[in-house]
Amino acid sequence: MKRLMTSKGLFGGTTLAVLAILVLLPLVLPSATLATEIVIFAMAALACNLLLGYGGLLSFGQGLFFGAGSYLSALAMIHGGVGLVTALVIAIVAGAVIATFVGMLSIRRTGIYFVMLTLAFSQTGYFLAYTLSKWTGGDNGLLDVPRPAFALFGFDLVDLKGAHAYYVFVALIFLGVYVGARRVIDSPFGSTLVAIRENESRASAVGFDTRHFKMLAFTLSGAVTALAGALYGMLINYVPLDNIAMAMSENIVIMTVIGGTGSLLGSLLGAGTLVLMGEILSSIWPRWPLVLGVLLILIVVFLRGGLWGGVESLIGRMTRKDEA
Amino acid sequence: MLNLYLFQILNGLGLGMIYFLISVGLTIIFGLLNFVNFAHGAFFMIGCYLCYALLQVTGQFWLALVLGPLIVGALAWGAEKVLIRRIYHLPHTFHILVTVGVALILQETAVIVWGPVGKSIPIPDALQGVVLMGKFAYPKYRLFLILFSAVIGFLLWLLLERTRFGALVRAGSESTEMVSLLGTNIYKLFSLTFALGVGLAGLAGVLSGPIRGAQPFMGPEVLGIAFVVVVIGGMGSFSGALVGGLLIGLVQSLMTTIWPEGASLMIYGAMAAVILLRPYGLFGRA
Amino acid sequence: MSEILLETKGLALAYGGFRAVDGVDLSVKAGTIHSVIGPNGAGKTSLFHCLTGGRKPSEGSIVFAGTDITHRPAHTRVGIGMARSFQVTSLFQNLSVKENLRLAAQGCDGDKALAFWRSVAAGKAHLATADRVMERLGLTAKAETAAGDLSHGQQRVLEVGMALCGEPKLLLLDEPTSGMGIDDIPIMTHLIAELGKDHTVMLIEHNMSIVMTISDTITVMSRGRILVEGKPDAVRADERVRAAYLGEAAA
Amino acid sequence: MKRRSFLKSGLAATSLLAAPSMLKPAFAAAPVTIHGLKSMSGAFASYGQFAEMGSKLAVQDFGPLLGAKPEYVTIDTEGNAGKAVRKVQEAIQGGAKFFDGCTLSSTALAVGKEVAKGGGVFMTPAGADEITGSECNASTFRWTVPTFGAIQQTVRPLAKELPKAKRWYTITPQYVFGEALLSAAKDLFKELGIEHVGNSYHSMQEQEFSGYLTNAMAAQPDVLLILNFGGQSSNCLRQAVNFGLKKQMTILMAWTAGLDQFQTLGPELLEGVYLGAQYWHQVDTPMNNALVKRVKEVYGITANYPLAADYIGTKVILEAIKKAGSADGKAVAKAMEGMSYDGPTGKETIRAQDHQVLKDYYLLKGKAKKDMKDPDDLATLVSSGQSFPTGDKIACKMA
Repeated sequence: MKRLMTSKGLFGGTTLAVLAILVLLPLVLPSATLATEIVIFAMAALACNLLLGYGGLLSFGQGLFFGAGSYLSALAMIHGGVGLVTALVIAIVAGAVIATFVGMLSIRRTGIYFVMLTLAFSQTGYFLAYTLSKWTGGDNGLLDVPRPAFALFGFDLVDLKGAHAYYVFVALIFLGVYVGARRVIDSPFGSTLVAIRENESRASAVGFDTRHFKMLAFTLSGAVTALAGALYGMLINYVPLDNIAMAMSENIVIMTVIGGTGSLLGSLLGAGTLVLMGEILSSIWPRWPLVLGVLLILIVVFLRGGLWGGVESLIGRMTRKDEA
Repeated sequence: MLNLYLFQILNGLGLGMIYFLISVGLTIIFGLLNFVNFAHGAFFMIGCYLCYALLQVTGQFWLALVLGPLIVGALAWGAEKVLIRRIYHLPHTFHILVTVGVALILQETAVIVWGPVGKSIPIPDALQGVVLMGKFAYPKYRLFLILFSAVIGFLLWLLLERTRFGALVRAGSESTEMVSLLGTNIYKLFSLTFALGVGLAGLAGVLSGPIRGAQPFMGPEVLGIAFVVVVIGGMGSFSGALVGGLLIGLVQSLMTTIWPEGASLMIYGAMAAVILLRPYGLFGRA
Repeated sequence: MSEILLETKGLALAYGGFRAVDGVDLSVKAGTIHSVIGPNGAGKTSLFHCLTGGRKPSEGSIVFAGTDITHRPAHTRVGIGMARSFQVTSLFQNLSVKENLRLAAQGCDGDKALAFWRSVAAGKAHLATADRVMERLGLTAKAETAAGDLSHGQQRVLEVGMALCGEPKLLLLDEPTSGMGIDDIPIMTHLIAELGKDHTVMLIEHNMSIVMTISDTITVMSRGRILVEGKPDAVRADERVRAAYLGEAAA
Repeated sequence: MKRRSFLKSGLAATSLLAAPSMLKPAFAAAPVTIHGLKSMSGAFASYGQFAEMGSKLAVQDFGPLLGAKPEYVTIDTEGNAGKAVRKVQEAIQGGAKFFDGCTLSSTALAVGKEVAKGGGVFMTPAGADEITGSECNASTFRWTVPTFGAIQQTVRPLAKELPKAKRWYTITPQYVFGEALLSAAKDLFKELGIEHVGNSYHSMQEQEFSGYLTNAMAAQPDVLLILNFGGQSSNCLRQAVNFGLKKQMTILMAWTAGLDQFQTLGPELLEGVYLGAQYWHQVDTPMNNALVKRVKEVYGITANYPLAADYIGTKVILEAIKKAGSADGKAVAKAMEGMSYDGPTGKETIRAQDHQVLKDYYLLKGKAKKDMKDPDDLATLVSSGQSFPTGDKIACKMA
């Protein structure tokens, strides 16, 4: 089973599964926009997973990075007239910088104090966004966020106005992020992060300055989360204040946990589950968050590996039977 | 103008005592069980609704004041037996996730039982009206709340400092092993403490009912306040909850006169500053 | 042989009014096995904390291989050639034996491991170190076993092995036999003696009999100070040492 | 072995995700479908459930339209603007053209943009003036009276009723909507020669108003004008009454949610308080009387603001489709411009220039418990009338 998760090669193993899911999503779902939303949140969950699943760091500040990515990329496009690629780069850099700052301060504490610090910073970001209504639109949100064509060196290459075109664009970025994240996890950095999660004092004793590793984890996570935020703003042509709210942070964490911490594929599964629950259950029974609550409890008590962990052990059992 | 500030200080004290009641249960549970309860606000909300429901049935606020916290405590006691006890040994992260789940369940259940529209809760007849102080007026009910919270605080202090139960709880927060060695059933102690802490959230809910009304979605906001208070005072510290509550109450109250726009920002900023500068709060232990 | 690798001067560590370490002058010669023993509360562990950087000394200095390291953070002491084991087994429980050792080897490079774009597989040197240490510990057969699944004795051995991966000049071992069964103790004693052949070892021990056979020098501590220092035979014969231990037994 | 397990994992994952494909037919071409944007789950569920009743009833009671019975689909906004916009995009891709609802201003603004891009029609009862102001567009229509009218129709008549009340204090939520109400109030104060003795801003999540009320007490005003809405205004009023403010000054809540909020507050708190409202079930107009009767019949409750607003919004779209004789979004939008019809507030007209419905706004006064004829007889009508920005005060520049 271990091998399944850590299989070598960037394009082997789960990457193929991700590719298959990305191809199938828009075909089986009622719309490409729904598929796009899932993939965008999967990206945010994946970034959260890097912190939580690999570094053991529960950040309630992911909404801050997500929101910052949406706001800053949108503002750059609206007021600076920048193109798609530049806007995304701005989001990535901003996310990385903000996350480094938040990380630098938050990792001075551990456990619940760490969580509270990340929460306090994200709340501060929220109040900032809501106070600077001249720029952000405050509680009305930032309207008319463009979705420019994909352009390089001033040439418009692909128009992304269509739902399917945009899906393909987002899916390709996700694939890139996924492959990159796998690389990160298989790197000395990734393995050290796991070591810190497992036993921080031991990691420090063998020579790692654990603060640097946690901080870099924040930087990478923030960059990817902000990228997701920017893509989300372009998807709905709008940046609601919700993007930077505590509920956003909470949702990202819930997706990560439901999908399964400690495996990147789980993030896709978690985001898919939560978004689709909202989609399907809300039309059947408006009290569906109750089901979500039950699911969350069941997962922590019985299935700590999350849904993907469950799928894995199921496959494990089946293959063992095959061998017998 | 000076009077205004004086009155805001009185008002802040009142607010602070409510905040103390909201937070003290959270801190007791953290102190003994090292358990992080994100459902604290949801139990507060249930307390509010029980105040409403018991008033509907019995028409007696005082009965609601006794029964409400007991029912919430019993609910917590049951939850501890079937669920919470299974996850003590896990890291805080998992406590948070499970109790977020519990909070969602409680919130949606409240909507199912009492509907999504909030409920108003009348102030008991005996406490209707205001006390006049110059050109200011202060509600009798809030005065009652200050005194009642002070009494509850004192009783809690007696319970924790002067009884065998309290001694065990304090010993338990140092080392659970030691308490087991003393021949006490540590699980029973845990269940009772959890029920006590959550019951206090229920009590705060019942008491806040006439001020805030009952609303299914009030939990997260209350939880936020409780955490800010507890973190500033020191997680697990009884006196920390008292001083933290009063501090936040005063700051918030004075800020409404000085710089209202920054009130919320200020509170989270203060929390971040305290964690960074005094990691274990004003009264916490390392 | 007589070059001094580690030296403390007037080292003290106070907790409030209590001086756990109270003016210790210690010299560890390169290439020796140097044991620090003493009854409970003698200040051994506090001294160890100062040496590894777990605690900041209140007074005095620590010089290692010619550099003053008194105020260096713990993790940076690995890079200059100090490695430690823990009294209570402290491993990466859910990771394999090999991964434990590989991480320990990687630790010596410190922040170089921040390279998130590289592959672990590219760090061949670290893998080789892990293999070599595994061989030496006799754990090669258990390479893929999770550390937490090893027997207690094996975990203690791995604990010492973690310190070895840094190819340190000085090995600081904190009660390596702590909690070990009678049957496992000779294995550990043998391992330490072996390590002593090509490392300088400083050993903290509670149990006097174990260190007698393998140590070159023994320092006996009592109440935060050095009571006696010398060859095992001399220490064994010393009246004050007996009194200190007897005092403990009587208490 | 390895490859096979990957294959299986892929299949397992995709079959899990394939489940919702059954949703697909939901947007298949139907006769005429009205999509109701209602906050069914999430923190605004109290509003959504009544709003849904209204839209459903309007569709259900409408006769054949373009040769078939019109249909209705609810889209749950989950109280989240992002979700709402994305679901609307999806519906538009599936051919949806007609939308009604959205409580939240932010959601309504963003949804309006999407519907406009798709060339549809969107009628909303949301509060933000930008909907028929700076962010107006060809597809979006608004039933609710803007902040300007709400202030004009509450402050002005109250000032007339209390000629001696010259000192007013305001409590304002510090968000876009609150600022709009406040600036409208300040303009009117100036015109009426009222002294604005102070204002307290509070943040978006505030639920504890004792501090602000203390500030108000210190200013010793004749009238306290409360400019927040929803749960905040309930708590603000509740605490104001607790502090005995009702005895010291007159209280006016300019923007209430109407009956469902009054039911929550109860007569003890409401007695003697002046209340601004978009709709009131006791207003005597032919259409309103019919609506109240019908709602009682079908749902067994008294018609309230969310129900009435979404009922009429939906009905207006259906009427316009009938008038246009086509389900083409642009044609229907055109038909709505300038349309006059019998609404729950009487004769209502859709102004072509900014797509604002011109209708009455009400000033009510809370009744004492002993004067109530039934449990919903919580307030009495003081005055009603229409005030809308005109001429160059209209911020809308329709493209």
